[in-house]
Amino acid sequence: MKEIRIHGRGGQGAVMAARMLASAFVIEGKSVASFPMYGFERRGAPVVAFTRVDDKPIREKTQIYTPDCLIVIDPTLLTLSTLFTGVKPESVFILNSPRKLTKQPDKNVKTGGVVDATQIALDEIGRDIPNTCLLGAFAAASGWLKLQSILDCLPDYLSGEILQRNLKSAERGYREVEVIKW
Amino acid sequence: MVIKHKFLMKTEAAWSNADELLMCLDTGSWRTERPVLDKEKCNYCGLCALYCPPQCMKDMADHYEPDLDYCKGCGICATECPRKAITMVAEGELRNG
Amino acid sequence: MVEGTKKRNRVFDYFQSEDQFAGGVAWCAGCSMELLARLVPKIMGKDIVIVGCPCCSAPVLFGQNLGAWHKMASLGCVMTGVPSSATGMVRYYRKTGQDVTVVCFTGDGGAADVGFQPLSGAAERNENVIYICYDNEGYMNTGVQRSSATPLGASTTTTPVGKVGRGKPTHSKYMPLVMLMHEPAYVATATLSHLEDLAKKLKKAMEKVKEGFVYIHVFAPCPVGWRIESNRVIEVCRNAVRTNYFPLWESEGNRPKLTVEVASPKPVSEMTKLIRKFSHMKEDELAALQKAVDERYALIKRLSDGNK
Amino acid sequence: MVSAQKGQVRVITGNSAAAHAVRLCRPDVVASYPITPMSELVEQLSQFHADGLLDAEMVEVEGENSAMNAVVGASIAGGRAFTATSAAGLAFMFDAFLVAAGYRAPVVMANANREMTSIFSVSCGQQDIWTVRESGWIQIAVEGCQEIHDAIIMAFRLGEDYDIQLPVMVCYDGFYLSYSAEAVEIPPIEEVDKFLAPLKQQPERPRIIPGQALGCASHGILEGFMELRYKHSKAMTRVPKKLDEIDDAFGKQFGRCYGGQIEEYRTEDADIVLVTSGSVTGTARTVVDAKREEGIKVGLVKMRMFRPFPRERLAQVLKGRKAIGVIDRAVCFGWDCGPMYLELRALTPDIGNIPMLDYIDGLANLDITIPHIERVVNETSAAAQGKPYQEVTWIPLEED
Repeated sequence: MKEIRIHGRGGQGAVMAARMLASAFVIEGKSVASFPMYGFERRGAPVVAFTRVDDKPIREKTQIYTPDCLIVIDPTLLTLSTLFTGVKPESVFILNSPRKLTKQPDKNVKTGGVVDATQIALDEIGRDIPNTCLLGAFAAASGWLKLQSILDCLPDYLSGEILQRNLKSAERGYREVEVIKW
Repeated sequence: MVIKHKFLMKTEAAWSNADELLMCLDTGSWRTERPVLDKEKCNYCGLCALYCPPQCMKDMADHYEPDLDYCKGCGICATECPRKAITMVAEGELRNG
Repeated sequence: MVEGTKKRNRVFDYFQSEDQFAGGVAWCAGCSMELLARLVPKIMGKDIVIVGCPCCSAPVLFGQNLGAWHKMASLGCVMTGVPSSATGMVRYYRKTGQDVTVVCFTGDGGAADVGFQPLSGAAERNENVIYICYDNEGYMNTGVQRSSATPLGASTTTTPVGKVGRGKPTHSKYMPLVMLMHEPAYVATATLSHLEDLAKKLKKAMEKVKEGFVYIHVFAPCPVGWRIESNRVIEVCRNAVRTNYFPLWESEGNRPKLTVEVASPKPVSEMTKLIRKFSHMKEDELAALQKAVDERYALIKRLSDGNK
Repeated sequence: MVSAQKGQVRVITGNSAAAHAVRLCRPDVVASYPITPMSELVEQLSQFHADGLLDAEMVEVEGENSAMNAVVGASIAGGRAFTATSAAGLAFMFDAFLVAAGYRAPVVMANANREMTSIFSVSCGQQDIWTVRESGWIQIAVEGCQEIHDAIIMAFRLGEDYDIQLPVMVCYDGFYLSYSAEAVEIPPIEEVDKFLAPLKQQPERPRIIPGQALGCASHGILEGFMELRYKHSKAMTRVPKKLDEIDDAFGKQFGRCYGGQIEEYRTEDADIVLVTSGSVTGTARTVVDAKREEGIKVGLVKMRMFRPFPRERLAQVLKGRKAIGVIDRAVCFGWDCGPMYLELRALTPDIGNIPMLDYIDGLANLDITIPHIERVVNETSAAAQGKPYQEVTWIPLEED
């Protein structure tokens, strides 16, 4: 089982990203479960969302304490003291940031993927909704999922012009992510 | 042991059914006074019947008479009759007479 | 009696059904609500569905075990449930293509107090429901406690008169105008002295309910709770109109208009003198009530003027 | 994705799974007032309606009390009706909620289980559903999103059954399930029509027909009142078997079964048994598997039906065990324990005086973690070996 923890702020689509990720894995025949930790449902407040994926049915209904992957939608959350709590050895770290990662953020992080998802989202979607771009980056950096599966799941969530823009954003995330191995 | 229950209702829940049982109270016995009509004064306008709360004035084609099975003796018919054709008479007096 | 002068009252022409109630039912002698309850199906027809709740009418509207006191299709609800249950019913009838008139029938407590929220909700949603509130200005069924419809100064068991207490310290919540501002299809006030006015409004309700919510507020004095001689209940209704204590009006499409205009209104004491719940009131207290009555009437008059 | 016979698999939340199930059951009237964590269910149904996918009368009520009254009215008029709520909403509809049961109105209600706001908290807990357990409703608690969906479809078939005629509450843990997204298979509506079709072969239940002298809500007088209570109580006794049958029929048609009243997991040779309900069950399954690896013969019973209480099947599965560990997500004030524990204690004449340990955990969204459940297993296992034990433990308050 792989456990993915997504950190974002209300309004950035963290919860939606966790669900999209689950949908993408379902396309690849996996079992999934995804759920958010809501505080107050307010724009700007920190939000954590979880996605579990496995070949076998998933039964746990707890929060994720020992993630295999962190996805950080908002770079300001890097200051969060608990951000890396529980991350497993060999874990994957996906970060939305305009700046490169100069050092290993945590000793257990072995793969980093950094992409300026906000800029790409602004370019492609016209609004700061970086979640789909980060999913593309996730596919590229983790290698756990095909880009196509992400593209295929998006029509379940979006339609029309917005869908087309998000497809582009996800593709660019996949292509433009800088993958670092430690 | 088999217990047989006697049920009042055929339904599972509390449904009343007027076709099976329309209940009626002997409200005539509540009365202490009874309306008595002076037919001579009555012009069959029907206001007594219209205002009668239990709607128990019987239409006698040219006048109205209270149905004493139900009349509660409120006296509205007597008060509302524009021709003062109805008077309320104590039941005791009637029984004595 | 001379044959030529015999002419039945026109109100009889509005009747379309027989009395749907048993002859003897458990309502007090002289009860104006009993008169209203029996007139409603007579005028609106026996095929209406009646929805009620615990109130003076409940011991008769609700049956006992298998037995019923009337022949109408009916549903009894909790006090908060009348317009909302009626909503569920009419929605189902609408969905299944049945043309059914659902009539809510409650007291002022069910309409103005504990049941106000669902009433307001149903009116705002403009449900195809007729709501008839018989206003006996308090909780008569449970022993004459005050409601929000109890008038200024009235003595009730929860606004008693004592060394300090002088009856209800505030005037009644005026539901007809409250409901008017929900902009329903039809709003009307009525009372049991003006039967043709009442009958017309009930008939109009049957038509207007096809467009949406209908609210009819009927002034219905309680001989027991108000301490009125049982034979003078209709007289109290009449005097309520003639003193402008209870103006008769109706409104379609947000255009209220008086249906009975009183040429020279009498002082409110002409009504209160018949009702012993007001008997403790001194001159200044009656003047305060008179002022409240005058102000309310003035408002209704202003709203009505120009809508004739 | 569509699998040929079965249906569409979509990753959706518990709320959405519930909404899909409601849509498939073709209700006549839906009346519901939004409340966290259930609101998404109402929104989804409204969207289905707006999209022309749900041909129901939608009543946008001004409160839960009206929601319940509206569905009762619709049901008594003869329709199929649905509502949903949670915690404070359930409290606000309480008078009408009782009426639904007493009128034997077979409405279906989804409840997103939430802490009662006797202490302000917008979070998962089961205090709401346990508080109302003497209301005369059928209460079914579920573990996952697919089960929410399936249980709602089964609830209509159960409640509307002529032998039952009772309202059914499908209880799913708020937040944990309401917001959880899982892969849910949504069958074609024709399949659900087929599943519900047996109801059409049954006699019609009484309903209000204009012009007919039938009145719903007659006063129950003396023996008449007792008769109605008796009939209601007896109808409840017919539910367990009926639920098992319906679960079985559902399994045959859709390939998914949930055990009916209770589900047993690895209980065959178990010395100790955990009893859980709702979302924690899944986590507990993983602990059972792990503890089995360690050699502890532990099994699990998932309580699916709170009311009526699945006495016979529980007695069968619990009898002869060496100890029982119960995880409660609510509090029974006055007994100073959890309600599920209290009710299981009432089985003592049937199963003997087996050591029973109650663990209160997971109130107000606190996570019932794997270590917590491991502790339950370890202590219950020790009790089975005759070691002294504490009767009631409030796990999060007793951690190191």
